[in-house]
Amino acid sequence: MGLIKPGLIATFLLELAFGVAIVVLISRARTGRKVPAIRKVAGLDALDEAIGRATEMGATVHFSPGIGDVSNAQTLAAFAILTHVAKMCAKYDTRLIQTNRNNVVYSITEEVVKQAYVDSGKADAFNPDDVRFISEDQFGYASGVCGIMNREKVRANILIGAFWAESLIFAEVGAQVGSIQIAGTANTHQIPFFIAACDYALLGEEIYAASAYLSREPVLIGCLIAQDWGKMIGVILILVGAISVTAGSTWLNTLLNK
Amino acid sequence: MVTSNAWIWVAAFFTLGIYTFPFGDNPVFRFCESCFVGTAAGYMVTANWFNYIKPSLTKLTTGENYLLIIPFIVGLLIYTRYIRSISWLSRIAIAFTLGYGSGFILSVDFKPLFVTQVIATFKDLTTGAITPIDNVLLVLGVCVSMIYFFFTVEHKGAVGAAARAGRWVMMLALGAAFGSTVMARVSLFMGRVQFLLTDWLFLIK
Amino acid sequence: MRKELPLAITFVVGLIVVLANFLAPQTFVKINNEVRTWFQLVSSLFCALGVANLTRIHGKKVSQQSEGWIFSVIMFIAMFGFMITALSVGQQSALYNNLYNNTIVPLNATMYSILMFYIASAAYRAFRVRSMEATLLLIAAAIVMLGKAPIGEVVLGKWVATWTNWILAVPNTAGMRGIQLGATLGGIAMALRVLLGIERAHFGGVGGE
Amino acid sequence: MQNVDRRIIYIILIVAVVYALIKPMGLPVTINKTTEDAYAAIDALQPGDVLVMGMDFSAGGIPELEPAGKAIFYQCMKKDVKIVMFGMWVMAGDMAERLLTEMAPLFPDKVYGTDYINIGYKAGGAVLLQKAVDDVVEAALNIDHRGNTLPGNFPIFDNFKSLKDAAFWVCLSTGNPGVPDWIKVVGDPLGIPGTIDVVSVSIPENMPFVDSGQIQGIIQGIRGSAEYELLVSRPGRAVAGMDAQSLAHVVILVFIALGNITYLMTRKK
Repeated sequence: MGLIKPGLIATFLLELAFGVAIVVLISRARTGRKVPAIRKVAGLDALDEAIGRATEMGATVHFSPGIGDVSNAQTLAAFAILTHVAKMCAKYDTRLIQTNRNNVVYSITEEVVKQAYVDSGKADAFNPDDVRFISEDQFGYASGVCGIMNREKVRANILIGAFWAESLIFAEVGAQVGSIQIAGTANTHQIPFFIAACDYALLGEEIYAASAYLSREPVLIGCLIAQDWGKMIGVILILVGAISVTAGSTWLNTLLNK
Repeated sequence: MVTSNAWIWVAAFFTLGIYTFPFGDNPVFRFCESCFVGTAAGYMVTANWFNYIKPSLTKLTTGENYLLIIPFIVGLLIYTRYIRSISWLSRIAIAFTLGYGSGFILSVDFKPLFVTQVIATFKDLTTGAITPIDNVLLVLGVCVSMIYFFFTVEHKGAVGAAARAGRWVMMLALGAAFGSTVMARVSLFMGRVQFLLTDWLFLIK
Repeated sequence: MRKELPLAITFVVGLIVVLANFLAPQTFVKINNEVRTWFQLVSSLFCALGVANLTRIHGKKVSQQSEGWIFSVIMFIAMFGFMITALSVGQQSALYNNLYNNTIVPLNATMYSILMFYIASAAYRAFRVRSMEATLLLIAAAIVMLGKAPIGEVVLGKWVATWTNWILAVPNTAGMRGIQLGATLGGIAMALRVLLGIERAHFGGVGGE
Repeated sequence: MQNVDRRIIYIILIVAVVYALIKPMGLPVTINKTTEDAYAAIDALQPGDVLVMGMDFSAGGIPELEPAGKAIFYQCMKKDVKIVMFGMWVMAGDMAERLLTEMAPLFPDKVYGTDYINIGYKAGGAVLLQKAVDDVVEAALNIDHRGNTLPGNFPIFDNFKSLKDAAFWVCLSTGNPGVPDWIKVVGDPLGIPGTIDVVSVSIPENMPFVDSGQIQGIIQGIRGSAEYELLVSRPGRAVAGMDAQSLAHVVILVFIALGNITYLMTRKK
């Protein structure tokens, strides 16, 4: 194995196996062959409930995909959920304000929302001014969103994507204006604030599961299954390794560090 | 005694202006918000210009590195998005950064964030850092937290019990994160109060 | 062409990076070094997108005199004022430093610090002994808060610090590591999808084909 | 008491913090092992060694991170350890300059470019680090934050060509890019020891790296900064703030307790 840098051989092989699993599972899901079902994530029904309530009150729905860029997996998961939310809003004629921090993300969400309205047969109802770029600065974005939540009668607040410190600013201001809030992020340090301040919180990877569940997209489903396998292998490695170390052998440590 | 430095007054005004918001939206906050969004966008341009674009431009024009013409063209393609007929060209700029970004993640993330973390969990189950059962708890804690995130296995029976335990472990972790963040947030506020009391009002040294 | 070219660029650039990092022979390292410089330059050239988008959005507001247009005017003054001043006087001048330290610094730091209020009201509202889960969240948070602030040890004794360290070292490390291991796999999966062109959402339109 | 107006909580908090800052009580601050570990690791450096300081934070991180940054600068200058500062965050250069403005005058015999230097912000995130692993001056695009040409006549670059020549690294971080990038690109592959100074919110997520030995201790937010100030025997703004911290924590805990007592009482009824 002189081809691979020493110290990275085990890493390379494991990663390669994971990659192959992803590709195989995605193509299986695409060709419609049987794949395991994905369990429903709690909080997804709440999405419909929140939009429904905003509709009854004649109020606005706000959606933020977080502040990550397009190379962040969470941002892409947010696009799939945004599609669902935008379709619901189009169906019920509920106003949707979608805010952005990243310029490239902004150009994509604009297309995502527009397409959702077109797909729902409500192309005329799409208002380009309601998909908004606020500021590239993290707290500049936060201050802008706070203003919108106060001024635009937001009663359903959906925050899904990669969030940092602004998470609690959005969630608390949302709670103060009386919104139903559904939030989710895989950024571990921000999850506690969503749990504390929102009505429903998706934990970590649950946002990927939610996007796969809602979109039924073979790419997302295949990936999720491969990730499950990866986690199972992780659990097995940890148990075997811990038992070996307890028995006084570090063979697995050595092997994985090769 | 207050400062006679006009700049400090500006900073104090912005500080107090933003602090009006938790007590209710108002025009003063809105003024500060607009200034914030504006200056931040301006800063983004000037900081990149001085620290990166200008020095690279010098390298290109002095002939030190002619190849830099390629990234200059690719980078500027992003602005074609404002011209409908050729807006697809902006995808090239995005494609380039995404290609680099994803290649980078594939190269450097897996070892330290997965493999090393797995190896670090190979603990001697008979001891612990603070109590003798800590290592057992740590190993089981990591496993049950991961089991909670199995999405293609139904949470029933043993898996269900493990997943529930996983949620409890995570709640402890998230509670700890919340508790330790309180200090961070108070620090931020203190930083501003220290500024107001020290630099503006001269109340403390 | 419009679809294939970007996908091909993503693939080739990503592959160079991967090969340079994993292969023992140094063939790709040199190419990678050049590509790396390009990446930095390309991403810093994106910096004016914010100005462009804000000009488009707020320009429309001002020209239509829609609600709050006067604040858009203020935004323009701040944006171009900062840019023109900074570009003409340079980063080392006293004027630039004053402008930076007394506008952006206080605005950024103060908006950030509003979180103290929100973390207090969120804790007050949410931390109730409603269920097993909520109680665990509350207990861990309360102990860590007491352990972090010096007064906890003064009033309650050394055990608070010991238990804070225990919570951080054992259940916290376990829970965070569990979440992180899964999230890393998610990130890797995503990167691979982008590299292979299976994921195209970033070009607009969700999902694959 | 179940639903106190949030503004009452806000006002009580403001009063508590302002009061404690004006009239500190001087509660003792004990020193955590993780801070001691970080201090000891830096204290073990030899005169002439280079410590690289990643200024990966923005203005919001100043109260928590800057005091420890200053204390480390002080410790290094006393020990004749050289410091190279740069960062992946846009504000990095300005943050370093703030620190130097206050600390440099304390060491009139130490010279910019010989004993310390501020390379400033360069774009690219973790990629910048990777470039600096190969060649620091090239990664800096031959220019420092003050506009000087590099390497110029700065002796600090005589024995410091790349991050491989660093003896130690410290990442002062408020978020991303930050700690994981230093570990991924510098700490793990090059085997150079390092430590981190992070805002309190990032402590829990970084504990696994302390456990795995990938970093030497950790300076935990403002509390860690206060402890570090005490370790270098130079109490400053972080130590001064610890009383205000204590009071604010008590206020929040009291409100949580009140909320729960009334909750339990109404549930009984």
